[in-house]
Amino acid sequence: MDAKERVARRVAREIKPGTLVNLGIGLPSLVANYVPASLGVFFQAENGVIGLGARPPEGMEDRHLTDAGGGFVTAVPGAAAIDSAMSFGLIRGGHLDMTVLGGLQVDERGHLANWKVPGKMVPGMGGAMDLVTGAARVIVAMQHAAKGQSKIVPRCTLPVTALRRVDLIVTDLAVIEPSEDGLLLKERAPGVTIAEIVDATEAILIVPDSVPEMDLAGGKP
Amino acid sequence: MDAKERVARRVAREIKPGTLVNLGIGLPSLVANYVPASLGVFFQAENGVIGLGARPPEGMEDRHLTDAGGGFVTAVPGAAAIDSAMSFGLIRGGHLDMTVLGGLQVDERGHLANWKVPGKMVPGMGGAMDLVTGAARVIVAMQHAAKGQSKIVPRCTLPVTALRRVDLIVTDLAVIEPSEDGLLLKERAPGVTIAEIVDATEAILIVPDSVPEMDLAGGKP
Amino acid sequence: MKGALKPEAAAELIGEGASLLVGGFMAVGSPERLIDAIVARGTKNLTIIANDTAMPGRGIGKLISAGLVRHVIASHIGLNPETQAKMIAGELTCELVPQGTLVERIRAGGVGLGGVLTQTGLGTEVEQGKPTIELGGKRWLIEAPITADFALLGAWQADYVGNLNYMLTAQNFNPIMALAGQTVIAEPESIVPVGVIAPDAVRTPGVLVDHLLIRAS
Amino acid sequence: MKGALKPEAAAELIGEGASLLVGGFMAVGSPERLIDAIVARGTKNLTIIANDTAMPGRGIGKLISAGLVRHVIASHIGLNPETQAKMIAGELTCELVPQGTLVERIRAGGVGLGGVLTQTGLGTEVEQGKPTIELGGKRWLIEAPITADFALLGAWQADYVGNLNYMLTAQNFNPIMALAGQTVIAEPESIVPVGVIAPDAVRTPGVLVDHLLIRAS
Repeated sequence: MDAKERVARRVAREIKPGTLVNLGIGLPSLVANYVPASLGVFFQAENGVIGLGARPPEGMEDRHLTDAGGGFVTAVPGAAAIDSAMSFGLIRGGHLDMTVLGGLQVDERGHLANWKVPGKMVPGMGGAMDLVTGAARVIVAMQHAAKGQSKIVPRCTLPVTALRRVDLIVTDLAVIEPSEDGLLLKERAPGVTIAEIVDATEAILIVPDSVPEMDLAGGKP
Repeated sequence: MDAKERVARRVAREIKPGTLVNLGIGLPSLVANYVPASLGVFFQAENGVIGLGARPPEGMEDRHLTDAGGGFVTAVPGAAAIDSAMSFGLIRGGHLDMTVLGGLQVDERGHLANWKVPGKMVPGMGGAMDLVTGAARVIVAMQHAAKGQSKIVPRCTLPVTALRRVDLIVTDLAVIEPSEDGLLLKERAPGVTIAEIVDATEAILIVPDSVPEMDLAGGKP
Repeated sequence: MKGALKPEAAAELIGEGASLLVGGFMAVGSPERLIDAIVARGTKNLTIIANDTAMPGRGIGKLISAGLVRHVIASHIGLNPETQAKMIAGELTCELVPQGTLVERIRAGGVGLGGVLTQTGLGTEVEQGKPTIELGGKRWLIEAPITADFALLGAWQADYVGNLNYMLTAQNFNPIMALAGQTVIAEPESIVPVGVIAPDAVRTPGVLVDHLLIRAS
Repeated sequence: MKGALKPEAAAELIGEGASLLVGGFMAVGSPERLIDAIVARGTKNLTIIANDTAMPGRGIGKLISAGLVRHVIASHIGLNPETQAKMIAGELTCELVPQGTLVERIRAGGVGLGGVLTQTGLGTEVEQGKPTIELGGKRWLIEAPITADFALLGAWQADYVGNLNYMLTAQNFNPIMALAGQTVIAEPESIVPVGVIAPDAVRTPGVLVDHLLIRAS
């Protein structure tokens, strides 16, 4: 099981039956693979569909049905097509139960930076600021470090995406819960020690007596 | 031709081809009778239809299709059903080319009062304030006087509907155009003299040298 | 969507003093069976937010006649003489709101906006006591968002996951109110299998709907 | 609705320096033939307001590649490296707006509201230079309405009076932009007789549409 699969499987455990969930492009989009259909979850693509499905069969792609990354998708039975105002009305109005987003940095305040690297990458925030501000629950799914640098930092050096404290960080090494007191280490990846996590984390972690291993079974069926 | 028909026929002359028009309940709703179908006008009922048609054939009324007064209507070919947010978005956003409303008073500033008689009639403003504020053109269609009292007054004594100066007043006696300088007498009803109009009007009227008779042929075909 | 409820069970969810957004325009598009169940249960001190209070014997008019309503927020009450009589008698209070402002305030509440900036009502009684702001060289009235404990909707079709559509002018406030109720209960005229309402025909996504009323027997 | 225009005739309506709302999300739902006609005509100094600038060779990307765009208002330009390169080279300027704020600003412009009160962007670079207001115990960013000289829409069907509907995610910004263009030009995939699009299937009423693009030959 590679690092990304581990993260996706663990995030899938957070998804509750019958909820509305938005998955960011990249790593977060893999989460859908581990959510059983029996859960009755609807995935939203913010470009305008509730009930996003898997990739279409080869040769059956429709250019009127894509996800927020522009890739061909399908729609599940019971899907609804919506315009951008309704789509972000759902997000901003608190109707979206969960969003799973990638991250460049998360800091000890729980602030996420994921939209800009000044001077290097200025793609625009797309829907990220609305998602982090409005979703009932925000989960950051990312690699613990990039190019040897911890992505969990004392204070974001990159521009933040919102003032809102994210609810959970899931990485290939650990599950961390930002709280009023700081970053609480909740779980570790199988075979990874607390010391290894602390060592790989630039931010201060609050380490409780017991840190269980992640459950990687995927979404609860 | 009774007084109401005279007003309705004259207002119909104001309606331009291919426009979107909202007619208030009561006298204003009669205007539709004098607008030829060839004009391609769409009538809006603010409760949610663009393309309001005449009364349905007996026994074919549908309880899902009524006008803003709650009466059964039809929809013309090319009609669109819209929700209240879109309906008032069209009104407030300047997409409504004309509204024709009844009036209790209009004053020398061109301010309309048509929603409340304190202590007597407190029905609520419904869509009137939005219509007067937002429509591209506002025409007041009413009797010149009620119970012997002029409805065209120096200053509204009843609560006004909006700060916006209405564009035209059409009564059974006269056509009057509110302007920055005051109320300009534009036309008189057939057989009615200027003196009679001035006499029946509590407000000061600006009377030009020539005041032609109203054209009561109805909408231009 | 949690499933279909009998009208009595739906009415039981609604406690005394609850605030209810109720769809419909002069009772067209109002959830009549749900309203009947509330009347039967006699839930008092309700706040009703709706375009109007219909007329005696129809839609919201039945709640008014039964004396269950303490406060009304509406654009028009003129066609229900009982509402006016009870207001004059001090049995209920009434906030009158321009219709376009009302729907936009409900939308703002539903989509997480802080208020509505409109020119409707400026210089009239509607402005009294409200903040205004100068933006873009114009003055705007700031109107507050509206949400409620419940949204009670009348719909045309629902499918098994709660997707709704509406019929002609029975649509009116319903799809906007679906956004702004803490709990959303929809009374459709028919309930159809998933797929019968095509994605582009859905006007209210099922994710907004908590309960459907079971089919009329 | 004034009738159907050839793409060249539609492009001629658009003068140098015009502002264009362009529907589409990564070119899905964008009016491609209309864009091709603008590129062929070479109308310069355009301001483009859209969710994104697509990618080279598709949708708005073709306007960018042709060097016709002076200013972009968008939520995302990351998948079009030419937009970023031209921005760095100083050939165009770019205002980045959160996607939900962008669509709501366009809606506000289209429906006559004075601005948008949102929490999105508070405490970020997006807040800089903008007014905020305290309402209901929370702080809100005041974002300005957006309108433009033209709205260029991609639609699925149009009928002879200009009523439009859309297909799945090709809908996106199109119905909102239809409200906010001084002149609205729609490029439907097919044009059908009046009545083929039922009243409840209309997403953009024809009264908002000034011109249709004639059918593709």
